[in-house]
Amino acid sequence: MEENVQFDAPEYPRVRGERLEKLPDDLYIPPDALRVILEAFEGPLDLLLYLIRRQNLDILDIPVQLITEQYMAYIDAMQLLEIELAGEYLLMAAMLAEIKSRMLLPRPDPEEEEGADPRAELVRRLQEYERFKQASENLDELPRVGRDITPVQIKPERVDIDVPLPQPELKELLIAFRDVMLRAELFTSHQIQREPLSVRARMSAILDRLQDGGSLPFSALFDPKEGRLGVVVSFIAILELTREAMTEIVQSEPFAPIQLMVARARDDRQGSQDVILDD
Amino acid sequence: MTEQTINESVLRCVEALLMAADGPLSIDRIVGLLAESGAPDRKAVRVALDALTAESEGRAAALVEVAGGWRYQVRSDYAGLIGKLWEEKPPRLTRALLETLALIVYRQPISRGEIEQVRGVAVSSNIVKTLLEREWVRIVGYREVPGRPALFGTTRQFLDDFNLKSLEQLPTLPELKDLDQLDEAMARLRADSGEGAEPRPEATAEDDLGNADAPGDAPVEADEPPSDSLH
Amino acid sequence: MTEQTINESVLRCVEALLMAADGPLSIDRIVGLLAESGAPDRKAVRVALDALTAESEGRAAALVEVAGGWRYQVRSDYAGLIGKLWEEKPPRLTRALLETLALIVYRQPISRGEIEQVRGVAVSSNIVKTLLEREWVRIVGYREVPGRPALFGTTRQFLDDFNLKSLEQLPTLPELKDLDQLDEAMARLRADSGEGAEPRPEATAEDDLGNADAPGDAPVEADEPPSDSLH
Repeated sequence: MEENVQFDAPEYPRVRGERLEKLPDDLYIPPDALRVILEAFEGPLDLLLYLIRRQNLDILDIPVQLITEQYMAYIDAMQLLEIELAGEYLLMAAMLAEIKSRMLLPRPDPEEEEGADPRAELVRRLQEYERFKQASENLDELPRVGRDITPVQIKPERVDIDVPLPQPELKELLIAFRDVMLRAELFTSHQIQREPLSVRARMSAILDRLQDGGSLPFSALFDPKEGRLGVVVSFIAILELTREAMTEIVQSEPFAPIQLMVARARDDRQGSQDVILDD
Repeated sequence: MTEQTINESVLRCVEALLMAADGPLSIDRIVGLLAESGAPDRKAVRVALDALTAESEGRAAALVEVAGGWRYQVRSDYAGLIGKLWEEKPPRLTRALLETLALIVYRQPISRGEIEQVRGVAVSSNIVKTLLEREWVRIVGYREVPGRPALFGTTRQFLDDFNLKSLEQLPTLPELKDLDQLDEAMARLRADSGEGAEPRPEATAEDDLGNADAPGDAPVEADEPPSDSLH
Repeated sequence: MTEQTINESVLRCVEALLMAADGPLSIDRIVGLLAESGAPDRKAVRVALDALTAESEGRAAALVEVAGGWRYQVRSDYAGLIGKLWEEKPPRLTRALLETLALIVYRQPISRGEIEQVRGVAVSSNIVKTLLEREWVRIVGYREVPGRPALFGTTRQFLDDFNLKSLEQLPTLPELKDLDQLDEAMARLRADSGEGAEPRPEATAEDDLGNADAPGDAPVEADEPPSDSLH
């Protein structure tokens, strides 16, 4: 994400059209770090809590006006940085603005007021959120299997058992693959995406057939019944096998039948071996 | 080791089972497995477990009891060292996931909508899926309102993975500042802004938060765990 | 325990590593892992191993030296007992094994070195052995490069055990990327295996290719990243 941050060195955010020469006093954050910090909030309540904490205030004593202004400054900064702004932030901004406007306008008659004081609602929500935020931190501090605790599982020297061994769910297997690929960031590799499973499977199948006799006529590797696609899959598989030094394509003389054989490291073939490796 | 009733053979059988098992074993399960090996009863197994616990003191692996039963585990003192065995660091849990989990833990059974109300943001499907896949939470029922939202609760696997015997062992949910204090604060706020209305904090109960709030103020242990979660 | 040069802290660190490892550890590896924990040399580790071996006498798990190094193993006296344990609830296959198998499935024919490259960790011999024993994978050839590494591919047994007619039924990479799409692919798979009830292990080439046509060769639309990362 860093590369998207385009801060021409001392370019400060603009808030409500005015260039911010100075970031808000409570905001001791270098501008280029702002984006990272803003993205770290878990939502508008989290951001509000952060603003309150920065001033060392009890939630119960929030000065709504001040907090509203700071919140709006953050929202503006987020928009300036083109951080995708979730609707929740805007909703909270609207709520704060409403609270502020109600405070500025004298209430004509308290009896008429039917809704709750919106500040009470805000305070409740903040308090409630804070409890669970704290609870989630407590939870994270508990010793956890996989991070702090390693259950012991000692392999038995021998097991007397005549029932089938564990059978993983296919989904488990797929999730495992997904995770390892995500970790290896291989999903971005075009090479893998160009190789559909059918080619990889065909590669195994061809290698397997070759294991019996060591070599097969090229033409025997194609089954016309498979149609055009089948022929293409076989052909790509053969090329890939050869490229990966698993097989060799051999023709003893011009126009002689082409043979596919298991690659062998033979001295008299050293030359072609090198060519394959260079690929 | 000191009790004279310890049967060394039973002791070693229990140890072998616990060492080979890939998860915690309950006393009942151990009794069942040993049915043909001298058929010890629950009490004998209990005695063996106590002896093994004593024996494990000072060693790298401790015998501990969690919700699912007993297991040997390498003491957390060695977590850093053991981390070096694996190239990959265990993934950190994101704050979003932890907050969602905390809400399910302390407010179960809870719907996704209720989680969203408290957190103030949408709960992503991936978080719910991750929690379900890790088997830390499960759907314990549905709320009979339009849409029939699923209700989530924690599992025994959650307790096992967090090294707990029961939900009661969790740190208590941080207190909500009491309502009197809130009233006071609101009165102060009003005075500050020149308003002279009586505090009416309870009026908030009518909004959607009231829903999520009500059960939460009750002590955690009041939450009846899902049927197979405990013991 | 009797040698006076035994360093108790090193001893317990070695014990912790051996208890946590999922395969044998060589002395060199242990020395390497302990490099920051008092940096014992080979001799010190050797002394610790001897002490631990002595300590394990009479207990259910023995410390033994095998080809790949040292490991704890539950004594064969308990083979029957553990058999019963596994009959009830077979151990889960480890993550490492599943990942290795998954890579063989999707990237076959693949060498151990290539698996290690992708996973970023060494593939233990135990894992390969287990996969070969279960007849889920087999050696389909060798790569003619120095060392002639074996190439692994999947077997018909694998397809049968995972209830697949052909590899082409597996979700494609783009489908795997997105959990929602993965669920859809799984549903499709279940529907597929539901209608083709009778097993057709000797599926003809037409079958294979018919399937290959659909998901395998479908245009890859990988540009859309998942909206949210896992956890």
